[in-house]
Amino acid sequence: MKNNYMKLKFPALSENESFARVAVAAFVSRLDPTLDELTDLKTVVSEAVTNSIIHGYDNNPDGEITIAAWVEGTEVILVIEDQGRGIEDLDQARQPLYTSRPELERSGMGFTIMENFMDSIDIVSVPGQGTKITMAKRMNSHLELTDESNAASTG
Amino acid sequence: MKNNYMKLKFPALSENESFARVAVAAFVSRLDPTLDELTDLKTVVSEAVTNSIIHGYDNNPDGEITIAAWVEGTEVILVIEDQGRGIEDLDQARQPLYTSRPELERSGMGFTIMENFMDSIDIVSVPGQGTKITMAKRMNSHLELTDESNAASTG
Amino acid sequence: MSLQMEFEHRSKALIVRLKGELDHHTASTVKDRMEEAIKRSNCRNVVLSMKDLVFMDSSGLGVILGRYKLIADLGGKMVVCDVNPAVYRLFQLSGMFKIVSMADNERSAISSLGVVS
Amino acid sequence: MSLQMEFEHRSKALIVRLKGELDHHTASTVKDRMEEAIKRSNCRNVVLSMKDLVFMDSSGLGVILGRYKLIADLGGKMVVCDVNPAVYRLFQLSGMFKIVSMADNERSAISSLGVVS
Ligand SMILES: Nc1ncnc2c1ncn2[C@@H]1O[C@H](COP(=O)(O)OP(=O)(O)O)[C@@H](O)[C@H]1O
Ligand SMILES: Nc1ncnc2c1ncn2[C@@H]1O[C@H](COP(=O)(O)OP(=O)(O)O)[C@@H](O)[C@H]1O
Repeated sequence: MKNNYMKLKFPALSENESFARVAVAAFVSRLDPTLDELTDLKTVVSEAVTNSIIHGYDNNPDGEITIAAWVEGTEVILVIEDQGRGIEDLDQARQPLYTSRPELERSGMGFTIMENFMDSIDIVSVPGQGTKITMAKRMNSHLELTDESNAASTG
Repeated sequence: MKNNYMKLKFPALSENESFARVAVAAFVSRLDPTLDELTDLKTVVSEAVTNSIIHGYDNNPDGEITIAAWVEGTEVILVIEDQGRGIEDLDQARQPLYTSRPELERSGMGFTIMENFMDSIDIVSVPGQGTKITMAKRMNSHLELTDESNAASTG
Repeated sequence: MSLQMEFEHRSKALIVRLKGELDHHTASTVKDRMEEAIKRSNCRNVVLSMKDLVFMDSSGLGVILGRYKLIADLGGKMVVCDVNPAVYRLFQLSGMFKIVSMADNERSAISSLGVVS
Repeated sequence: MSLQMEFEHRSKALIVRLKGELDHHTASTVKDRMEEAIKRSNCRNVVLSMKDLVFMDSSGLGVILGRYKLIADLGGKMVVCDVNPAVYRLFQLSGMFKIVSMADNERSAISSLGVVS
């Protein structure tokens, strides 16, 4: 049985923040997530994509953002990536309320939210090259349903 | 002003038919389409993706489907592509009610619907290599709103 | 979303109500559950209500046509009702109305069966 | 979806109702329209109703905090009300409740202003 996945690319335009949330929510919807699980996933997608747009690409729509999502057992894995500015000091960046752009009214809570809403988070960032955030969340819904209902539809 | 676009990849699993519809609908939603325009786009996405799954890949989920969508002036362009079996006789395939898989209860109306619901359609298919369908639809909504609202959000 | 089905066995017809999205992914459920319900039913006629169907594509046309053939073979009739404009257009494009008859709602679908049978 | 705003000028407070999704894309609209409404209003207090807010992320925290500072500078108070559990969690994580007070609904938000001012 092949597990499902998706890979999505779009430019660093703020209108794509809601698009990215809906796309990820639609992808996981077949796993029958709870409303809380769905809100958590939408929120972390919004945080990571917004960061790539503002911090990674400084709002330059020539920048491209990639989202990959897949299912591993009962976990949903999300990878959100940009080829933007990158992060110099990761420890500082992850601190609650820290923001490098207070003049843009950033709250500095993006990474804190990602850490709290997901089961695991891994950040790889290279200054001048980009940032890649890998996050996982265990879902309490019945993932196995998916393969079964798919098999049924070939008849 | 950079126009918006998206590129999406996913495996040939029938559960992704609705995912593909929602993703395209979410992408064009910023253009404020009418409900009829949205239904037309969702329907043609469903037709093309279903064809790639059934005819292109014979329901083998190792196959991958790509959807690209972008905006050109007042048009939405959709490109839906697979690297599957390809089509031997395109003229025959495009005929209303023609299907190569009647045993799967196909109606043979997929291409006819794509032709009727979109303003233009271009099919490139190479047997053994795959099928690429490019479709365009003029939208009667105000596309220019998008760039403006994006510019406003950088402040 | 996906697809839900509701069955009601009446004296004149089996009523099948489709809710949600009818595409290739959900078509096999519609096929299997309708065949099962038709086998169990005492009457040969089917009313297919599309009141709560929010999406349908050509895979839906295929599965409806397949059930129509089964019912016709058994000597019954099929009437579709509460067809929204988007689905209406698909029926029209495919020439479906030449074989399947249409009614405004379940009541008139059932009374049309009363007249023809 | 996106974001809609509704303003109501009362004697004790300016009521601002947020509907839809508050993210980085819609935050600038909230900023601009609230500043304009606060300038035009005679009262310094603001009640921010989140009853119909279906989504918010940390960009929403930022824009609310920014408006809180403006109102505090003008000597006014800000009360948020009808906060759903998801938004509540964001407020809690960020320590927002230490500076912005919360009420169950608009009525109790306004009466709380009556007591404190
Ligand atoms: N994709 C990214 N590219 C470059 N820098 C980033 C990226 N994501 C986060 N950062 C840095 O990490 C800091 C903290 O991020 P976060 O916790 O989301 O707060 P905020 O977005 O409110 O500033 C940002 O201010 C920025 O300096
Ligand atoms: N992506 C594809 N790959 C291979 N063959 C295809 C593809 N799309 C369409 N075809 C061929 O064209 C025929 C007509 O397609 P269509 O009008 O959508 O009807 P249907 O899907 O109901 O068969 C199909 O039966 C199939 O033989």
